[in-house]
Amino acid sequence: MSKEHTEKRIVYSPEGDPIEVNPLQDYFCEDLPEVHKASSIAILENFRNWARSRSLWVLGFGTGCGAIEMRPLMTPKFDAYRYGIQWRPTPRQADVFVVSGYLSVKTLKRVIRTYEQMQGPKYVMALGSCTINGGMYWDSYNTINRLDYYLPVDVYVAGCMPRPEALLAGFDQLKKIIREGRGEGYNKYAEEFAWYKANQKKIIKDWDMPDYNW
Amino acid sequence: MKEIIDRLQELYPIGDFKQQNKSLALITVDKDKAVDFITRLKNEEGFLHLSIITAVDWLEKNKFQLSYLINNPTTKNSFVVRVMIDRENAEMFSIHHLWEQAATYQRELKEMFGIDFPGSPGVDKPFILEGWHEIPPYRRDFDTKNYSEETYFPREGRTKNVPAEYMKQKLYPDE
Amino acid sequence: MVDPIYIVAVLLGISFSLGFIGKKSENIAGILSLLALGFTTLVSAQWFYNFVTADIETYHIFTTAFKPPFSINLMMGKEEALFTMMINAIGLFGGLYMFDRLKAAGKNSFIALLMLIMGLNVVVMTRDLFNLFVFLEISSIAVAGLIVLTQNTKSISAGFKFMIATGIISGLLLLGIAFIYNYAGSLNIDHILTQNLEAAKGLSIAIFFLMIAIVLEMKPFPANGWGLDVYSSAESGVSSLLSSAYATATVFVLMKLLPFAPENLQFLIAAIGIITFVFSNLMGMRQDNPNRMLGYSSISQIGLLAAVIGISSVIGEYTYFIVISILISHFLAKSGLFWIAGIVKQESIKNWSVLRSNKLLLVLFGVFIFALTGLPPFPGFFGKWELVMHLAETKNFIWIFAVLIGSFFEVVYMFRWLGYAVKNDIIIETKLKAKIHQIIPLLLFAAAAFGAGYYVSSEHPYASLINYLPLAVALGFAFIEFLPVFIKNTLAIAAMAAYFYFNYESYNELQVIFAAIFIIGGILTLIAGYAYKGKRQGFYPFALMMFAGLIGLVEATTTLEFFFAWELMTIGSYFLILRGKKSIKHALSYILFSIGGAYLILAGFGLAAIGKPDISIGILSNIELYAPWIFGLLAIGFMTKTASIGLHIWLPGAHAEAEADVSPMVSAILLKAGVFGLIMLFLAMGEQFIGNISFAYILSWVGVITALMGNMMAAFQEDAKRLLAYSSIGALGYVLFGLSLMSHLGWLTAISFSVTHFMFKALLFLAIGGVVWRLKTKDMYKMGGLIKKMPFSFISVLIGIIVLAGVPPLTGFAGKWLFFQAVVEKQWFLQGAVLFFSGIIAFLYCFRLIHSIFLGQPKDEHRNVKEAPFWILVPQYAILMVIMLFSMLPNSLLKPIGDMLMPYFPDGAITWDGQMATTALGYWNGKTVMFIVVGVFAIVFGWLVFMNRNAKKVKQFNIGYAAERPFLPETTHYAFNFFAPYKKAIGFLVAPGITNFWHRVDEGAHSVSDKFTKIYNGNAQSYLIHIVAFILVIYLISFGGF
Amino acid sequence: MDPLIKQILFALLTIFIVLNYGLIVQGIVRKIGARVGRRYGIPFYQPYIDIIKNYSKRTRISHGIMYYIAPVFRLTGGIGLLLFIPVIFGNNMFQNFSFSGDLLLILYFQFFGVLGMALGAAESGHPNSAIGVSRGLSQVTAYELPLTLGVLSLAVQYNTLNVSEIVAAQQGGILNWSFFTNPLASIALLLAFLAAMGRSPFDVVLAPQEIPIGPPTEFHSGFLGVLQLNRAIFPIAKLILFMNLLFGGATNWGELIIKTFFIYMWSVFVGVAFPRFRVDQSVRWYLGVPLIIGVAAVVVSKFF
Repeated sequence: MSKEHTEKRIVYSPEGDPIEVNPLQDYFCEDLPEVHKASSIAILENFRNWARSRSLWVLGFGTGCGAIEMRPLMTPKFDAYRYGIQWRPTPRQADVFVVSGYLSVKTLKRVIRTYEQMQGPKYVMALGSCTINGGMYWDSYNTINRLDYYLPVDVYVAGCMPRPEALLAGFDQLKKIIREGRGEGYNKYAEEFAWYKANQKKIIKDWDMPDYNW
Repeated sequence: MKEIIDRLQELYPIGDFKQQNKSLALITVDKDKAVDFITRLKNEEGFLHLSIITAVDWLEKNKFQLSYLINNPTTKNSFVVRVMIDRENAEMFSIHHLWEQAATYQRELKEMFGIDFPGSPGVDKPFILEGWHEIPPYRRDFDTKNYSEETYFPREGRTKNVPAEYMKQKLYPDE
Repeated sequence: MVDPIYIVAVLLGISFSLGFIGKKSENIAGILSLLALGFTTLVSAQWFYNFVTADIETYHIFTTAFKPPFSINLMMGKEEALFTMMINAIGLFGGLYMFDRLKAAGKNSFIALLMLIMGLNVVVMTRDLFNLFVFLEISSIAVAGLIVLTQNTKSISAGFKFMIATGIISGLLLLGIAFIYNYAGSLNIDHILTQNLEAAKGLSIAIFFLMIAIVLEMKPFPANGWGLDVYSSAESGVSSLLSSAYATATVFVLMKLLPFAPENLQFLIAAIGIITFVFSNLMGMRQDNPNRMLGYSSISQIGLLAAVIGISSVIGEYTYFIVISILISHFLAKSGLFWIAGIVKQESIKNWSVLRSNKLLLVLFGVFIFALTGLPPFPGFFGKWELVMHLAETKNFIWIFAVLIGSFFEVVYMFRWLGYAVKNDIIIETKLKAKIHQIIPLLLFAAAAFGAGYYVSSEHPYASLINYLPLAVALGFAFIEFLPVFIKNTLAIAAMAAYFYFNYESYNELQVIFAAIFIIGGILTLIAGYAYKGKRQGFYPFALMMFAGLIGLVEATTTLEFFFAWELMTIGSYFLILRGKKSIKHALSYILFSIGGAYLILAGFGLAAIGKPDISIGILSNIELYAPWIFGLLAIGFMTKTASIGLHIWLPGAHAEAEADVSPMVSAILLKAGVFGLIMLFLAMGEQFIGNISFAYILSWVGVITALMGNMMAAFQEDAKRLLAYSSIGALGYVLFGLSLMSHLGWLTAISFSVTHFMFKALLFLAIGGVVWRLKTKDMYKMGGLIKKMPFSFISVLIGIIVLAGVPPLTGFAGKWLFFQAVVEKQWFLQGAVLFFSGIIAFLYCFRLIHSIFLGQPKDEHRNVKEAPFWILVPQYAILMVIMLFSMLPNSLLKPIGDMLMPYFPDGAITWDGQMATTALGYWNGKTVMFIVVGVFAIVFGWLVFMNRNAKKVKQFNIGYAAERPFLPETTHYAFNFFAPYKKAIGFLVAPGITNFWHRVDEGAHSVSDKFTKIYNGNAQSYLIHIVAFILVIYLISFGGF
Repeated sequence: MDPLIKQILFALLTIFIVLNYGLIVQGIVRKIGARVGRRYGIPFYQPYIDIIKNYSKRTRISHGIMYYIAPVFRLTGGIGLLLFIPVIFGNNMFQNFSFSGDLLLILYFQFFGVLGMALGAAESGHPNSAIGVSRGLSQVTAYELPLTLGVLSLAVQYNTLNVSEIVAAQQGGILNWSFFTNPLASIALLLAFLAAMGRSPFDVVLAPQEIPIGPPTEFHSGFLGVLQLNRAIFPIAKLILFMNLLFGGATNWGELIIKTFFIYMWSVFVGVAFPRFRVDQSVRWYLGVPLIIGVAAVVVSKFF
């Protein structure tokens, strides 16, 4: 979008005093993410992980061509609901971010923002070769090659494109990971935040958002 | 098609006429006369529709070729009007006053090839790319593979195979 | 005592001696003349004083040795003393006012002034017809001389027209006198009256000529174009002489000669007078030039007096009282206004904003306008009251209508003028400077207006009961305007608190409830006044005047006291409303609706008093005649104040534009005056029927539609205070409905809701007022996210809207619960359902109010705003505590009201068991509801805090925004046209039909007025034709030609 | 035992039963929907897992104090509503706290949670929340009119506003139910009930695809968990109210579950069959046929 909205500007209070507005600082929380330890009570954490694995709310955000493969999951033929998988329209309420296919730099920016707005524990599932190594867009000037340099990926589903069965298998894998307590991708993101941010900032040249989008 | 060109030959220096097929012809016009010519095609010959404006990078000739594909919806004939412009400080007259949508194509050309269209609305605004600071990516002197490797962390160990042979080997290793 | 002949002698002597004074010594001439006039004023004043105090005998002066009818004689009675005093006073002070103007014109102008006054003195005192004619001639020539003081074409042509017209009049007069002499053989009035006039054939023609001449002198409509030209082109001082002195004398002549006229001619004169009154005022509405407007007003007032004198045989002994009180008001006010117009010198009333540069003149201007329009405490008020009472007593209803409609027209243009002066935007740089000799007469006349008001009321049998103490306190504040706000506010609060403390024991329960709303509510809103800095001039006198009126309403024992208080409250609140921004239009519509309503009330009281020995409020409860009419008139009158649908258009603007602490005063408190009136009316008169339909049934629908429309319009407002104003309309619809139920529960609902409405509306208006104070805008969509900046105001608004919406557990639910029980009991289901529906619509605007202002996205401009001023918060939190108390213990509010209603509605009361209320239909326990809700809330809250203890605080744009980010708070705050889909569905219901209706009425009145004004084309010939045609028509009417 | 403490314990028991019933019935309804669509569908206990999952979330953010306590308002509204309704007829203990107010308290207390929630949603600063609230409130005004008329008609019929007495009057056979004795009022009430349940065709308030689920769009983790609890309790409370008004109440829990389940099915079936209304459409619809039926109900019960 146009740049003037992110630059500093002066507004005037009702009394006519000037107020300087610095959009990035003033509108957005600037804090960085923290690591959240799992509960030390094993049985409690196991129970929670069971619930997490049985209730995967997926964010309805199709980034690339793979989005078309996600829709059949909800049809009678595949019926992902029976595994506790359902779509949510807002990142605040979603647990799983399915990155469905190639990511241009422009889309990556939105993906990062949305991922950061989700509440932890949160999981990333990457679809197709494009997210693994760039796929057929490996030498494009505008498409990323490896998603795991920008976001902590929990599960990759290979293929170009993977079919819904593969996706279901991916979800199954994700469940296993969560159940075993290894679904801590978001903590990894917080731990290695500087590295992720550096990678992100390397390709997103006009960085016009706070470092972490709460 | 030929008749039109014959008629207009006297008024405009038209070179390289080539009838591609029954309803499509390619012609080349000088940069200075191009807008005039297109205007005439639109106003008097019934070529009311602008299908696309695109560009070709003739790196070796140090030229850009702009192609205007215009169409006459009654006769269903189309012309590709080709204009060669210099590659250095590439600049072309805008035709957004003939077709409003031309401005969008021109904006794209500016971003992707660096061809300027002074006066075209919003031509300097970014079109698809956000924060692009390199040379325009569709120019042939921009090495996209190199750029990608330098920028996007290529995955080590990625190999290339010919798909047919690879699959044959994979599925029928004995043969 | 000085012989009155010296009045004539001194004036004549001085004016002759002025001829001997050297040409250069105008100063001496002027001072001599003023001294002479001062002397004559003193003489007549002394006579008047003695007549009043000592009740001495009428004094006769015989000019020769012969007794009348063989000589000319003068008479000095009480009336003569009063009239000559007025004439001499206007001569003295008018001369003083015009002193430098007259001096510049030369000493002859002083002679003209003295001759005029002398002539008028004799006209008043003489008992001889021919003498009357001679001195009338002398006066009119002197007037003509004064008119041409201003040497320009307009005034010279006006003087010429005046001479022509008075020439014709003199001719007629002389003709009449000659005929009378022929038939009666005498010129002495008393002597002629002793003869049997009927017997003398042909005498009727003579008397017709005599009377028509006098009537023409009074400039009857439409034969008065010449008079208007004189008023609009002559010097203001001269106009004042003409209007006050000359017209006063003419009125006296009419009174003197009236016994000549047979009954039918008297009525004809009265009819001419009333037509003149109505039409002159109608045309006055169209005027832009102040002098011409005052001319119309003068003519109309004299017309009214002619009408009163004409029907004196009907009115009886009170004619004198009415004439004098109206005349004195007119006399003082009109001279004052003419003089001020002379100082201001603006051709258009729109430019009178220049008056603001001189505060003293502005105050005087206001006093004179009020005196002129017959508002209390000026004498005209009592005159109008008595007039209407007597017209009603004799069942002259058309006359009442004419008097009131004419007065209303006058109010329209006078208050428009006042509004322009106080508030118009046109800024003229010049600073008005009045010379001291111009100010003194003005001050004295203004003081005299008050004095006369007091005198007249002391003469009146019931007016003397009026409690002037609150009004006096309010006016007293006018003298301490130089003090800072803090002191004045403290004094005002102390005064009101003391008044309540010393008086509340004498009230009955109903009075206590309303006195509490009025006084304690008033004190609460006054506390917010501490937030103001500086002097806040012009606030306290009017605020206290309003409260004085409200107290008067509660205390009133007679209809006159009630009406007096009603008008007083209207005046005070008018000025409070006028103080707001962009208020000029709204204040005008407020005063028009209020005065229109007041006139209906007056008419209602008039009808009620028919055949009753006194005018105590109690007469309303045993009315035999016209009961539905009285009920209707009074109910509509009160409903203008409660802003019922159709009569509501004044309210939104008036309340929305007012200041932060005035809005709650007028919205939460003042509206209850109408409720009090309705309660009084219902209690006294019970149910009334038109045919088979009960008035209460009609009013219930009026209330329902008011509630629905008020709430619905509130939902579509963008302006926060306008929203609350419309909400008040809706709430008052509830009250009206409750009252119309005519049952215990209905009244309990209405009265308790009145109290609750006072609390939450004061709370909301104060809180929003505080927000507007800081943000300097009233548009809600320009606000947003203020909860973090103004948490205290937020809590106020939150509690306020919960009470407003009637959601349990707060006290607002009591109203809804009671109301539902009452509806089911009465079985008015359709009304009940619509009212419930409108209650739900209240949710819409409640949410909008709190969301658009306090929630959502904060705006950049408001980052540094502070919490509302401390003193605006104080009353809010006082109210909040009371709300919480009533919510916890509902019977502390409802039980006393229920007990109070027991004598009136013994059936269907609520049974109380602790806090448990039970009716025939249902039950409700406010206390347990409160405990359960608070308990559950606390537990759930504890659970949530336990779960979410480490929630991260984020900033305003940290929202999931479809992977994008918001850019500006303005485009992210969803507040403008908030209920767009709702408007699409049922917005057609709130099309501004009623506003358009009133606009059309306004336009219609003005265009009619325009049509009539066209007959005055400024041409002397056509004026002549008017006069001749007028005489002809009157002749034909009186002699049966038609 | 102190009667008050006993009463509180029974109230907790009621809440517990209703909460579980609400969650299970939610799961079953979704399962039925799936089976109608020839899917296998979720396990019936899925709502439990979702709630536990939401409480297991480790991070949460807050937009401000009103945002923070909005779910509290909402759940208090739901629980309070339940506690003010006499649940089981003839059982003193399961009358809960219905002694503190009659039908009117119940009708008005519905809005307690709604308004609190609306305030919290508004404080999140999300325009979609505000749009959702605007739609929700508009729709509420529309369906309240037939609802009120229906209630008034019943109040006339039974000459009381006491819910227990209304239930008592319906005892003694199916034909004594208001549904049969006052069919017009019942139709008006059941039509209003559709929007009160917020299912299709009156679910434009949430509209997931358009204004991502409207008012609660910013709520998550524990906040959402509390809202989900309310979503289990609040509809059941409303169902119990309608059961009491129209279908003779219940004398034991089994009867209650059967009756409320079938009433719930009414809104489910309508929801499956009809697509979504826009707000102005639903407002106009409610001011049409249901309003006329409501007026007719009142007129009939007043004059016959």
